[in-house]
Amino acid sequence: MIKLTIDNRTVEVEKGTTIYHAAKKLDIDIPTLCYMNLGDLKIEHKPGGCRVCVVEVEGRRNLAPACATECFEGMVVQTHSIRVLNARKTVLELILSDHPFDCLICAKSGNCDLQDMAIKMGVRSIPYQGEKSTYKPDFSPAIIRDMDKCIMCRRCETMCNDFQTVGVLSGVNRGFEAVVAPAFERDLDHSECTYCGQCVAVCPTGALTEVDHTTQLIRDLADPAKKMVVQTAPAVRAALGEAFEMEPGSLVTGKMVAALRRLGFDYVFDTDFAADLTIMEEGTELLDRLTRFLDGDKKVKLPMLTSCCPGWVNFFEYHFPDMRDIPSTARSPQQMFGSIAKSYFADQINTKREDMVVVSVMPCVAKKYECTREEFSVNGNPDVDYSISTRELAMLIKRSNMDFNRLPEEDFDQPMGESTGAAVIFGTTGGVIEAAVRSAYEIHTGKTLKKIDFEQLRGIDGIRSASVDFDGIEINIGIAHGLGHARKLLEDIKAGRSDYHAIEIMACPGGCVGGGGQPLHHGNPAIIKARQKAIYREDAGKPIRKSHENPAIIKLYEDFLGKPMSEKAHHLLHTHYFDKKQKDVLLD
Amino acid sequence: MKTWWKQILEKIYNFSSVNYNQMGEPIMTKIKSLADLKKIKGDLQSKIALREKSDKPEGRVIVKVAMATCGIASGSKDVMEYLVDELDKRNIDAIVSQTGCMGYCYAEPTIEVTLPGNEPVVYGYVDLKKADEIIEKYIRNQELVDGIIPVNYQTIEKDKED
Amino acid sequence: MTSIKLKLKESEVQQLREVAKSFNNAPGELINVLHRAQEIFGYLPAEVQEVVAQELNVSVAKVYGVVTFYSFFTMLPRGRYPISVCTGTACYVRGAEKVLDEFKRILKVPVGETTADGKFSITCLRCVGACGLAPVVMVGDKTYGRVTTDGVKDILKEYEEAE
Amino acid sequence: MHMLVCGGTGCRASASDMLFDNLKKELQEQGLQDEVQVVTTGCFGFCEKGPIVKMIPDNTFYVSVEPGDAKEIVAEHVVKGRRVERLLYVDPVNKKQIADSKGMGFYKKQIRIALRNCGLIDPENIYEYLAADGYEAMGKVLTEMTPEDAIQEMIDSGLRGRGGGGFPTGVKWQIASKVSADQKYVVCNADEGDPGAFMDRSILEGDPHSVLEAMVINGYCIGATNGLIYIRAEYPLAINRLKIAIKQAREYGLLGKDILGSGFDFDVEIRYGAGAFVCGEETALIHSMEGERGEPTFKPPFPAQSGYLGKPTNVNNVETFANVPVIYNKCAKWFAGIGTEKSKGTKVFALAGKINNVGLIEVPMGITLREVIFEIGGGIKDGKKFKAVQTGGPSGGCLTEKHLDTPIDFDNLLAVGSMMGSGGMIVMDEDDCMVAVAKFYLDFTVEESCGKCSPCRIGNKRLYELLEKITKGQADKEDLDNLRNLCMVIRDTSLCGLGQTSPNPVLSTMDNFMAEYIAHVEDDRCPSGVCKDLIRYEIIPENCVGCTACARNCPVNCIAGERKQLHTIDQSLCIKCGACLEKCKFNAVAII
Repeated sequence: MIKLTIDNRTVEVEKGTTIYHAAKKLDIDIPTLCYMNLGDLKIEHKPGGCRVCVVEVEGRRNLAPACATECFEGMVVQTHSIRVLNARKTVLELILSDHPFDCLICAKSGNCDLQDMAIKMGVRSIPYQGEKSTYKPDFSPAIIRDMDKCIMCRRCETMCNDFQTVGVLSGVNRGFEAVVAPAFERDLDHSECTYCGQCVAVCPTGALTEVDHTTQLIRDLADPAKKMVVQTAPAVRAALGEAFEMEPGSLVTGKMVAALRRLGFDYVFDTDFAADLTIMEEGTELLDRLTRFLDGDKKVKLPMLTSCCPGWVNFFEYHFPDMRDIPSTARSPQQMFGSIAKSYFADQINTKREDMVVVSVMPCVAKKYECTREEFSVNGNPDVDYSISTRELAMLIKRSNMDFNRLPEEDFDQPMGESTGAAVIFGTTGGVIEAAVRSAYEIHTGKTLKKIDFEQLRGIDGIRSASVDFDGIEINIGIAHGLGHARKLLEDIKAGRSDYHAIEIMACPGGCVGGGGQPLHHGNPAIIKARQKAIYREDAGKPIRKSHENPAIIKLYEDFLGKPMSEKAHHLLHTHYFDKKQKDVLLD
Repeated sequence: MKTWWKQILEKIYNFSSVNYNQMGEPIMTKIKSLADLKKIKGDLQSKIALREKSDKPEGRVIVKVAMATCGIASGSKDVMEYLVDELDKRNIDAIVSQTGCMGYCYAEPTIEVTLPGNEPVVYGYVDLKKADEIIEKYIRNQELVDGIIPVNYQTIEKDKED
Repeated sequence: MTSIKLKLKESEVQQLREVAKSFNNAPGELINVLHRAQEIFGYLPAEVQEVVAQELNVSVAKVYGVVTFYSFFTMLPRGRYPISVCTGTACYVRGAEKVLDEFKRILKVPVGETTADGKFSITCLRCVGACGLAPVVMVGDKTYGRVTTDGVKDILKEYEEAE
Repeated sequence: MHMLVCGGTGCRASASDMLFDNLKKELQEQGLQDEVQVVTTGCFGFCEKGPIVKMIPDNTFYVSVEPGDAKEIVAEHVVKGRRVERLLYVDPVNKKQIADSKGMGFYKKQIRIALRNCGLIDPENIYEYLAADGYEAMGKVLTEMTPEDAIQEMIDSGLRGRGGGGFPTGVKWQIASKVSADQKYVVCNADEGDPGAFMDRSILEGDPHSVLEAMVINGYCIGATNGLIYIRAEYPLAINRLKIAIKQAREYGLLGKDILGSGFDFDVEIRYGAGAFVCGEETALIHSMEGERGEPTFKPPFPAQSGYLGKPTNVNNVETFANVPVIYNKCAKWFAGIGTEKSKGTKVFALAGKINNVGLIEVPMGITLREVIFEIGGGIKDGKKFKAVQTGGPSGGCLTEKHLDTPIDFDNLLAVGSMMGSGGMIVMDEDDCMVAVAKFYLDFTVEESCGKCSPCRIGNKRLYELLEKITKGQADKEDLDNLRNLCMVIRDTSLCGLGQTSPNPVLSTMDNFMAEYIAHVEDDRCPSGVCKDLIRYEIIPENCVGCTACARNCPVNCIAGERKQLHTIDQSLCIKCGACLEKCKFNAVAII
């Protein structure tokens, strides 16, 4: 242990601790714009670049960055001496001198680390005026890059390269011209971007934001000719409350439904319904592949990989196109929902699909892209018209003058609001595979599970594995969240080192609870874990906790689809994947 | 450069242990110990002393051309080639070799001429005309010509033990 | 930065592959590979960077990030006679700026660009270490020392006549 | 007999031409013109005592010789063989007259250690290096010393890194030697980026083997078997000579397996830089060698603990390495006997700018700027007045008249607001505007900043913009305060050495030439007549003869006037290129 003094108070820390963390122990919050530590998720970003966290260390010539400087015995630190405050404020003024002053109309206003810092430091004027960096804004189907607002914290680069291993973003140019950009400063939709949105989730300013669909939504809601249908993903209910000053991990399912109804949706449904449907299809596919594999069919490929995460789908289409026959062909819950809503349900309410608008509320920005994929439309009419993020929903609720906290708890509409606990846990890493195991086990063995909770599949480690006894047959299950972890599993499969039968993959840390469309965690990993807990709480409280027992789903098959993997199901609920790897350089 | 290399080696060292391959490059033998190294050094030093004497008792003329970037940029390569050719043509027994920067960047190209029994003299701003003058006046007749650069440094003394 | 669209020939792609292979396709050799690639093509168009990325198994964004970091690498083809004016300190205090201005004035192109006929391009470089000859100008591999504004015309003439 | 008359600019300014003519005339009168030859030479580098006459072969050295002294020299020295005592150099210390130039302290001002072989041996010929004690130090260390002893010797020598930081080399080696690792690396930093410094290039071009030899020694000391030389791609000749040297050393078994039968293996590879000044910083250099953007990272961990590929790595500069073999050949005590208390040995400087003897010099630490500039460098070009000397490149500061007698070493330069840096020394005269000079350096820093940390990325840009405002006469006094505050903050908060030192050119010029800043800000005037926006060219009617030279050379045709008539400049069109001033032979164009 090391003893040091910070702001005249003594603290004892372990060797290797930085000043930043030592100060935290004394409840001294040293401001920073670039440092990010996502604890259990094993993501630490420590470039020492913003220089806002500088402190004075006795005996040192210059100021020290608290985030990177390790404590030593007898160290004497001042975190708010005149020298420090002046330097910190000047550095901030410099950053602001190269930043647009359009705070009032910025998408991040009120939720911006840079803005908060300017308020905290009491910046009232910018003495250093000069050239500002300007870049062409980049509008992709999911993410908007406005690099004029980039402060070079480079958190996005770490997420994109180190955590996701997608490698779309890199620091380019140098000096004043330095910025984070895709190759050749092309737009994101000309890159291999998976739209996972983790860059958006960690951006401290308005440089990276999601594409906004709220204006479109308000316009559609006001159109009496349109039947408005909304679906909400499981992870949304575990995070939406944060936008209304509730504790992280508050479950707001009922209030959310009430709010959506008040916004003017005709039908407030649940994506969970489609998640149960996904389990029916994907679970059946898994059992089918497993049985054939165990029977010695050499054509069957295992492990089977889940396919509900659009960021993940993009990832293997770009990086492992030759393995695109391994993932399940089942569409994601969002798309299954859209497909059923605009066929089965549209028939029920006698509405043409053109007159129905299906909106999804997702913890995700990649979903915005997913619903624009051509294969998910009929005659140019998309199954899901557009997707808004949890953040956008919160904004809409505020804009509509509702006091969210005082809204009553209401129930989803029927039939597509009916769901089970198995569907809810889709919102966290390990949830999809747990839901699949619950159903697959019972369907395969014909026995009822004694214990529904598969604790061995839960947790927060990047790669987890477990074996489940299917009545004498050991099924090996792998779980990865974060595309970097997924890459490792894929490389193992490619090299023939993998003995998994099924693998669940989610692109975002913690799964959808940590999605790119969720309220910003501002670098606090405890928030993601709290949401995860809330999800399991919701599951535990559900009367039905196995997808195949969902009565609305049973009815759907009876009335409409026939049975899982039927031709109709295949047509409406399954898909195929593309090789998006950049073709070899143009040849003559 | 290859021919120079060979020419210089043959002319300077006449080294019994050096054999040449078909490309005219010397075939090296590895030095196996410190004692070996010292022996070779002694050998080389006496050979250098010898080659500077040539077969004349008073010795040979030695010309070094500073061939670093600034020298070459100012034309020292042409000067060196000129000196090699002309000294040969004019039947002057001399060794011309290249060396690094002498430090007189302002006066490139620079060459150092050592006449037998004399202190080395450095000439600056040596173009072909100057080179010709140096050959004719200084090397042939020991007449100093304009453009001398006074040497103004000392080198480290040789170790006394050696 | 924009780059000129270029279609690579199969043989050129093969050449790049061999370069990468000679460095064991190791990501750590990126800069060495780029040096060789620039020697071959004269510059580093996007397509070349894409092949390099593929061969070394690094992201194209990273290759581009490296290319744009180092001033030695260029994505624009240079003129047939690339003019580099040294703007190191020694040259600066001996009038390099005036020499540079003179080149710009006569060729009517700014620094970093190539004349319309593709003949000359102007770049600045930082000290070639020939400070004794300041101000220094390089055209291709040839170094000109003690250049004056009057001398600029003569240098250009040498190359005008070469064609 | 020969008489060498200094024809350098300094001596010429004190009428050495006339002296030359007089000497010739006197010899002719005596009929000795065929026996005694009078020759003009380049600058002796002793302009303060010019004009200088040196007699050959007896090496008599006459100083401050006036044209009128010709008669006496010929009559006494040439005819009678007696020295003219009153013209001899008087040693400033013991007040004794010194006749033979070899005995003059002046010749001892330069000691060549790092440059010992440069200009003496053929760098492409290993034999010449071997004959000059080459690889003997390596042999001695590898076969007769333990790594611990060898490191101790290095520590005792007091050698400090010559790349700029001045960290004790032996200590650096010791740190790396104490970290246990399966692999370690020795890196030679040859990415010389300081504009105006070229000693590393010269050493590699003139004596590449000395660097290889030192790298093997370094490797043996810390237990590394791999060496990497990171060299600027803009140095083709140095690269070529290095390659030749590596090949030769391998062929002789001086690199490779079991060197000199010691059982120690070591080999060297070349890596190329690609034009980024910041890669002189060791962490940035290491990232660059790993194929990454050359962005520095926070230290600690130091490269000696975790460097190239995460392994302990010693990064030393070319000049540092060039000193190493000599230290083992001659012993640490000998080396420590040269220089000052805390800075041992010599330092190579690249003298450039408005100085007569532009070139490389190597002087013992502790020499004064005055000795370097006026005695070795031969004084200011064209007889102008000395104004400032910039040391340490973009990281250094501008020193003035009052610093001329400060002994040069690492700590003294730091104390007066400059830096040793890699040894660039740019001399400026009265025609240089110090605000413009500061702006020049900031322009460099802005271009070379890697952009990783905010103060350097944005701060230096703003510094540059403030300086631009000043040179355009658009700044007010508040800007000067902001300028200073910004300098302090950039220095205090930047991530690496580049940013931490980038304000030095501004701070030192503000400290030493505040009046110039004030003149720009308050009077909208550039006292040196450099800043284009604050000057105008005008024709002085009294001097103009109407020769039309200015009008003919004006690139924008803004000068009007008939032949033999007074010319005038149209200020609205003038681009202030100064061509008219250069061309006018009648002093009729002036900067106002």
